[in-house]
Amino acid sequence: MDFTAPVLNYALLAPILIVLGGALLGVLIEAFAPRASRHNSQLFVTVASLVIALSALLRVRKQVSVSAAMGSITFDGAGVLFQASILVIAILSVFLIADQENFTALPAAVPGSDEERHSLQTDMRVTEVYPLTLFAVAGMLLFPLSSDLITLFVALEMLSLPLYLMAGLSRRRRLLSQEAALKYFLLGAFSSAFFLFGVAYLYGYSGSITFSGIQASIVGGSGNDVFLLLGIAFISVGLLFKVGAVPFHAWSPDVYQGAPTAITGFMAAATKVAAFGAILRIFYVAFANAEWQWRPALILISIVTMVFGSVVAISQRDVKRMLAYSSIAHAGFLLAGVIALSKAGLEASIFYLFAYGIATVGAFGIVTLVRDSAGEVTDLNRWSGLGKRSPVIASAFAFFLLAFAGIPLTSGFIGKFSIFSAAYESGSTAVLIAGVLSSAIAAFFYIRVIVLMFFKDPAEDGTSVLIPSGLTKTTIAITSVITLVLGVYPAPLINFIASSAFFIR
Amino acid sequence: MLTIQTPEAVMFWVLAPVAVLAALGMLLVKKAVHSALLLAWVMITLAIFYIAQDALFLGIVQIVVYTGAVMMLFLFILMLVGVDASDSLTETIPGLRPIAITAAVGFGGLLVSLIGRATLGHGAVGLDSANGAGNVQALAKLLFSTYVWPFEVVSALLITAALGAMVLAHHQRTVARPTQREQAIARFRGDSLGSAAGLPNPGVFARHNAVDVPALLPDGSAAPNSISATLKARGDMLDSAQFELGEVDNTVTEEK
Amino acid sequence: MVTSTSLVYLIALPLFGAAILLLAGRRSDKWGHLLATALSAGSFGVGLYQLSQMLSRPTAERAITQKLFSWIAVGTFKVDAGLLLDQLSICFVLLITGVGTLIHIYSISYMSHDENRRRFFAYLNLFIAAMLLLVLGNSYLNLYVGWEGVGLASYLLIGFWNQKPAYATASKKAFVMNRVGDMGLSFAIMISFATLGTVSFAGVQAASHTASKAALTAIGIMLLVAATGKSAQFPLQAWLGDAMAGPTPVSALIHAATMVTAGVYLIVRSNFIFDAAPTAQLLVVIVGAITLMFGALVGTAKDDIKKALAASTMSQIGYMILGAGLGPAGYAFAIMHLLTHGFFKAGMFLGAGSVMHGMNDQVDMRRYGALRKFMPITFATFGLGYLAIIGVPPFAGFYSKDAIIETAFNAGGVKGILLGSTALLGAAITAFYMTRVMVLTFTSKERWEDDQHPHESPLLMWIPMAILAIGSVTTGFLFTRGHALVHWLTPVVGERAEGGKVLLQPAVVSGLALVAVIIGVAIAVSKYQLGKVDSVAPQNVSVFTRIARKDLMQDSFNEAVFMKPGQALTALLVKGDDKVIDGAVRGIAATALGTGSTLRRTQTGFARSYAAFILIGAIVLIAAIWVVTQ
Amino acid sequence: MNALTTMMLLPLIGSILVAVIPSDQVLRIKQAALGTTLLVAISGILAWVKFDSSNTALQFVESAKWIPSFGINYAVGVDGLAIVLILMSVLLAPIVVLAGWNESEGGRWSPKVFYILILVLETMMIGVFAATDVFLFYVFFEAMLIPVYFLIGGFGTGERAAAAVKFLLYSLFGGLLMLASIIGLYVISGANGGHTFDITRLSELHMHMSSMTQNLLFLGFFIAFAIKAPLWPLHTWLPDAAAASTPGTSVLLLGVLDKVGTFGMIRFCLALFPDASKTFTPLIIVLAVISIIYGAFLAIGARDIKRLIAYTSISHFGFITLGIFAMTSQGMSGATLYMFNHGFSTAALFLVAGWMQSRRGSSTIADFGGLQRVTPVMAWTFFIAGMSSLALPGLSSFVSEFLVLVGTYTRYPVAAVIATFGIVLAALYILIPVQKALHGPTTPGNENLSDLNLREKIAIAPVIAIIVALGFYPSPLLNVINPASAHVLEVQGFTDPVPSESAGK
Amino acid sequence: MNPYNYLYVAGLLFTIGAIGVVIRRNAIVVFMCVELMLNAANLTLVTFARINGTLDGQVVAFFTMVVAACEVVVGLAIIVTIYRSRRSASVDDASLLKR
Repeated sequence: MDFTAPVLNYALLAPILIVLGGALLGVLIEAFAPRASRHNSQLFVTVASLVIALSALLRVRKQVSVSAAMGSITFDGAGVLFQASILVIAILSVFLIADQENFTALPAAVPGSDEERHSLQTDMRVTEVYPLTLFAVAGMLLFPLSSDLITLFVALEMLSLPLYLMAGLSRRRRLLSQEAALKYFLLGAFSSAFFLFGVAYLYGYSGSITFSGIQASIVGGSGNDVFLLLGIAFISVGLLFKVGAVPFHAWSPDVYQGAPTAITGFMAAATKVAAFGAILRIFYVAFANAEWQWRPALILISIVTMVFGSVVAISQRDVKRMLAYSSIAHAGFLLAGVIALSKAGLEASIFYLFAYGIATVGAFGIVTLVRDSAGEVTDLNRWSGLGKRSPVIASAFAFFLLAFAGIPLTSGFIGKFSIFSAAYESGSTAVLIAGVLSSAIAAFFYIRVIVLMFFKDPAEDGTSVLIPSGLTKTTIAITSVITLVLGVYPAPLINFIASSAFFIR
Repeated sequence: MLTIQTPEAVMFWVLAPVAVLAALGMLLVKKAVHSALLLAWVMITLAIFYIAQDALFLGIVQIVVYTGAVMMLFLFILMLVGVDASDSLTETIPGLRPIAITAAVGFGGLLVSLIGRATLGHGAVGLDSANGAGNVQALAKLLFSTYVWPFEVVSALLITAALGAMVLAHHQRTVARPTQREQAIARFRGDSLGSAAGLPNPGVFARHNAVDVPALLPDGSAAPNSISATLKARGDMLDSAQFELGEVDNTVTEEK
Repeated sequence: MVTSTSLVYLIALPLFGAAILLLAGRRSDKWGHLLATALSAGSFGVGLYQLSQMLSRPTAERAITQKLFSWIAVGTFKVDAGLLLDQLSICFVLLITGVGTLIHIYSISYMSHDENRRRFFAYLNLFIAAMLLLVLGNSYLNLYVGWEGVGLASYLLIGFWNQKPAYATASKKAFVMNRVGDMGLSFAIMISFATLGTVSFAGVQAASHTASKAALTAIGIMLLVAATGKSAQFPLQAWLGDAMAGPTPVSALIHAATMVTAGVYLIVRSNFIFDAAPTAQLLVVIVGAITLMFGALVGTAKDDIKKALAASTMSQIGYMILGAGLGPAGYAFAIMHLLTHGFFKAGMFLGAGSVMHGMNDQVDMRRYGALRKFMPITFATFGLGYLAIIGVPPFAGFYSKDAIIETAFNAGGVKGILLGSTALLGAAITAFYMTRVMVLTFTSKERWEDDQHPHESPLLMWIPMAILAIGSVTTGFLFTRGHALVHWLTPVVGERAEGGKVLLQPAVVSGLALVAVIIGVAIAVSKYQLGKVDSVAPQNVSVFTRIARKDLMQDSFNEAVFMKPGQALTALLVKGDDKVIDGAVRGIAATALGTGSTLRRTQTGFARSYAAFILIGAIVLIAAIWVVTQ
Repeated sequence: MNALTTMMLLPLIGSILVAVIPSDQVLRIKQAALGTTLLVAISGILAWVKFDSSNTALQFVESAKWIPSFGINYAVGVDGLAIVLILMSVLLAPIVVLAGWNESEGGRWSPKVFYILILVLETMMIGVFAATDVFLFYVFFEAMLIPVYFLIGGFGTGERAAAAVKFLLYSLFGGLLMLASIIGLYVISGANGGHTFDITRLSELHMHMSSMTQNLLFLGFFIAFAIKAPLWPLHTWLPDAAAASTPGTSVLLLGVLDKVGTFGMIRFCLALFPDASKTFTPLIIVLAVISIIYGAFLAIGARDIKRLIAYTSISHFGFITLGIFAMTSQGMSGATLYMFNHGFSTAALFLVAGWMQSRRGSSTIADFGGLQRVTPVMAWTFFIAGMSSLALPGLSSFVSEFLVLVGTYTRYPVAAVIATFGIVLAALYILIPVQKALHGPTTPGNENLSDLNLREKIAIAPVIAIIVALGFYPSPLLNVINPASAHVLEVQGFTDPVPSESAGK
Repeated sequence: MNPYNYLYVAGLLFTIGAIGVVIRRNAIVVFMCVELMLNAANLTLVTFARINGTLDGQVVAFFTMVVAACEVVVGLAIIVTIYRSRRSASVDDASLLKR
């Protein structure tokens, strides 16, 4: 029995470990700190651990290693970019999460009960969301770095479980929130099962569960491709579920709507980065040599996703649902980057993910502000005239919508341009055309919201915009500025991405 | 090269159909608890399969953790939700049933057909060499060297699960429970001294002495505070009007 | 060619006047009319000076040019803002400025009660400037500017009293029908540039020697179209009658003496094209012949004095066009008739204005009668013009019209006989309807209402009438003495071919014409002087009269053939734009929305159906695998 | 500093200036806006004076790296065509500000917003004509939609919101098609010597494209421009937008923005895809001729004065397109001159129509009558503008229209002949409203309308002056345009047809 | 006998589990069906481990069990919460979020 002690490169694992440490600290605070101080200390610990993780990450951003954790993760430029994006998005999201109006005071209390009422009156908070968020962030950080199927699976569950939970913690309309959690959980578990089944077949095909082992088998395999393709197909089901690609999208509108808005924003932005990071890595590293087999299917899914998302979004009446369908459409656009299977595609995807994630956090941040006496107002009809009531907030939201629509001088445009050009460069004319057409359709509903906000008179129904708290204000301001700067002068970021966007095997 | 011995084949041909049937049964029985039991049976079968396939450790874990712990958790929750509850199996979502059946046939058929079509380019190797030093030892070596990172990370998952369960289930006390002293002070410093002597017992001066029947005050009216707040909240309080004095039925004489 | 620096003043003076009067607005109400008249007279003075200069030069150097600046130069399309004054243009310059100045003077009095008199004078000056540009431009494109400029001035003046909807409509009609003609001019210029590579008169003339007949014919026909529009020739004649909505001096200047004759100018100016394009030339004479009969027939039925005169104008221009279509033989006579007509018709219009002035703006001749006694000067000047137009020797019309009739007869063959007879018949009818006008207005019994007090017009009005009357008497004689005008114009229009076969001698034609005139006069006199005239037009008249009264159904025709279908087409397109094109756009939007709403139904809210989607997605994927690994 | 960059920066600075002035100091805001636009106009005139018309190369060239990894530069420069259009734009801006002195006040938002939007739009207007980098052009092309959208929707009248949306969606649709083509170009450039958006380098690219590719890419650009310019049948947004906008916005919309379409056809369609341009010329000629006649008929049938003007513009844009694709020096120069002239004659029409509307409270033609008696100056202004619109010789439009017709006739006689019928229809569509609104008896409701005040006279006077002056003396512009249009044709390999009957034959 | 036979069984079990998720309404039963699917995957993994002669498959299966346990905890907590709010464990009753 020759057992060699495993070697872990803690410097490279530091971001994940710091976040996990923060989460554990949070759990301890939950257990021991007095209730009154919990919120602030949790917030502090959360933000601090994210910031420290980010700085730790940036310290090692130039390093490259396939053996950071015994081959379980690959630390490379693309990984750094994914992790950095996730951390930035997470920090901005935490500012939104800090707003107590988002969360129920006592999740265990039955909706409508005296207990719930009382807990609301006593200003209680579920401060557990902070450690849960950190756990999710840790999973997200791990997800795009995973280079074997076990780690990938564990990371998938690690980012999913906290999200399942947090989806059910909404302060208002708790039945909807709990329903969202149930749906998210059941469907998530269902897709995880597919994912695992795919893992099994890939393992069967290659005898290895590492990406490089799979890639080696594809190159030098002697059998036929059935197990490989089954594996790719089932794993794709699991991964595409996470990004909300059609036909694995159905959970996202319901969950986006039901979950607390801050969580929706976090989930929409960060999960997408993490999941696409993983998708990009597995397709670029493990499956690249089998591109002729999976590419047509992915092209089809990409096209269907972008068109479906855009078309259905048109008829939505709820702002969160609309953003959900918009995110489905964006998932389709992002798949174009996967299809590209080139360095340009990778760079474009990373830029797009970051830009989209930032804008998404900002947009949902604004959604949290539009309220009436019963909580958030997400019915679009009641957003009419918002531009009159609070022009700054409405303008910011309009700006984010324009970014989603890909109007020049917003980050969305640069992203759209780069990702479509990468796809087209790799020969996917169909994706380009479908992307352009569905962008046109998508513009329809983004503009409709702008019309509602600016060109319709406000309805006298008590909808108002909350004066944003300092943290929410910070998030909205930062996301707006980033969205603008990335639209006007994206060169530094693009250069940075170009210099470090690569996968190593 | 792996050769499968006859006992294993026999075991397979006996247990595999049973497992599949049990799984099917799980779909078709009405009571959730029956489903759970059938699932437990499938799992045990699988544990046997694992052991037969040189995965001794997994087989044990399957029985202990999966069947033992996880399935028990399921059953526990089923108890909580109501063990007698039985599902109606009639389909309420239009069109789903045919889709489901088509999907069943299609998915299963395609999968089986594809497995049949698959080749690996090598025969089955068998685990004899891999398990050379013992299955558990070999697994341990992998777990603590190659897969140590996911192994560590899984701990975070467990904490998440614990935290999650607590978030959703833990009832934090929203108000401090009043001490006896506080209760006493409250009684005597109240608006009246009516409650100073303690709350009336239910059923007092009433024809019923059940706990859901409020006591009648000397003026003949019902005293709602004589019964448990829980019963009140559930609406299980009986109407006190029928127990007012003076409505004694004299036609019925008590048996002697 | 001799260059000059002073030609531009001819145009600049009246243009300046128009600009001042329009920009200064009401501030210039007091003196505007005087300034305008002075500038018009000044332009006339420059014209006389140019004439004297021209006479002082040898024949070959009489044409002078002035290049102002390069107007449009793109590629080989180079057009200068250049002016050309030659023997042909000087005739027009003097006619325009001379008659124009007289009419300015007349209008000072005629319009004295109109609060917008200044604006009227501004328009008049604008017209003078545009008309001068028309005849002075050295290229077709410069001519085109003047061509449309006079159209604009005509539009403004016809619609001077546009608060009356009918008048506003009349002005619009005039402009639009003119534009149809202008289109012809555009075509001519385009074809000219595309085929000959130039649009200047000199360039086209030079190129016309080598150009193919087809190209020249095309250009010629298009020029004819332009001429029919501006000169109210068949088939674009319908606007002229309505144009009488303008103040009478306008009718005299624009719609009798000058603008409407621009078509004749154009054809004569383009003689080198028509000479080389017999088909186009034939069309010119046909148009001229038809129009002269058309106008004459309409003239017989009109009770409105101005409309009767307008019909007569149309008919007389028909003569000119006819003459111009007869080639080198006729150009000079066409111009001669144009000039004499300018005098006598302007004089008659002014006379008509004078009558209206005295009759409270009554225009219905059936309400006139015996005005001879009340307006002797008007009667005298009008009468001289009358004698000139019907061609009584030795008045001007006799010389000019007979020359055209004679040339027509001598055009050769059947064509000559047909044209000649038509012209002759036209002369007879002219005599008839002009006599009718004369009799109904001046010599028949009084038919006016009691509250009217006919009186003679003031000095400022009758002096121009008198001067024009003198012109009506003398010009014909002057122009024909020693073939003065023919020789004068020869350098421009070319030598007339001498020695051709002559069908009828001049004396014979004159005789025939005189007979025709006498017949016409006799019928008119017997019918109107001796017979009874109703003060209201009788309705139980022959169908021919009714048709003639309706201008030979020209408006009905245009309405049925162009207006109604045009309006229907417009309505159809408006509807189609909304329903079909925009409908398609909206339809796409609605389709997207509808698809969205339909697909939205897939989101049933049941987690199980979502799971089914995932399952189906997975099935599709493995089905694809099943297919590809076959 | 580069003249063009300066011109683009000035309005931006002005807009910041306006932004910092308190909203209640409306007069100060207007003065600042007017001052800025005047300053820009002066610098525009200076640039025009400095422009060396004998040099066919791009002038005032400036280039700076913007997004180097995509080969995107901030590259500006003008040729004779662009400088003329920039001149038009900067001259129109102060006129619009002055003429619409009060139109900013009836809007949904404060006048401040109006002027900020106008100034930002001015920057983009200059940029779109000056850009020599296709990407930069596209950015301006799309981004300028947004201020216009808000100008229509926020300050317009009637169905402004719907019109704004229609405008934006139409334009975005076209823009996205163009984006697809731009991506195509980008990718092809990458395959042939490195990614670039430099117009000069891209114009050499057509040699590397198959004719199919070239045709498709051409269509992407052309449809975008045909929507912008509006060419039948992509025109239906224009009447709605024009009718709903404020007059000033309409002026900028029809006068400047739509020119981007026709300008783009020359600058991009012809330069980048010479072969495809030739292939599609017959089709485009047909569409142009249809536009001319169709627009005229719809103008005749229009009941609303602003819609009428919009339809006349459709007709005029038909002429411009016809001139461009006639591929003769007369057509090309005429079309460019037409763009300039149309800017001013339409400006005059819209401004007067706007004044009529603001006085009468209606823009229906039938509501007016006899204005010549009541408001002679306004009536005259309208009349002169109308005369220019119907291309009366002596006014500016005539020169350009005739050049287009002559130029077209030499190559496409049939098209020219049909187009010429447009001049008869033009007489109708101008004289009908003139008759109905200005002539005839003064109808009830119009008796007390006030005539133009001094400010309005000052605003309209330069427009009228330019219309008249250029009618008689277009050389200052033609001298600048001619070498440039000759250069375009030379690059295209076209020479003017030789006169068929010329003596030299 | 061929070890592939285990794969067939696993495939069938997975299919049955997947169908169960679609047709059963009790959230707990649905979740049990998911567990069945996971078990099927595990069986596949174990079988492949045997076929390939490496233990990685078994390690994956082991992780799966751990992960599944965590999932069960979270999942059942969610189901209980829903049940307490709605007095029903039917997934069909939780269908307020739609369209």
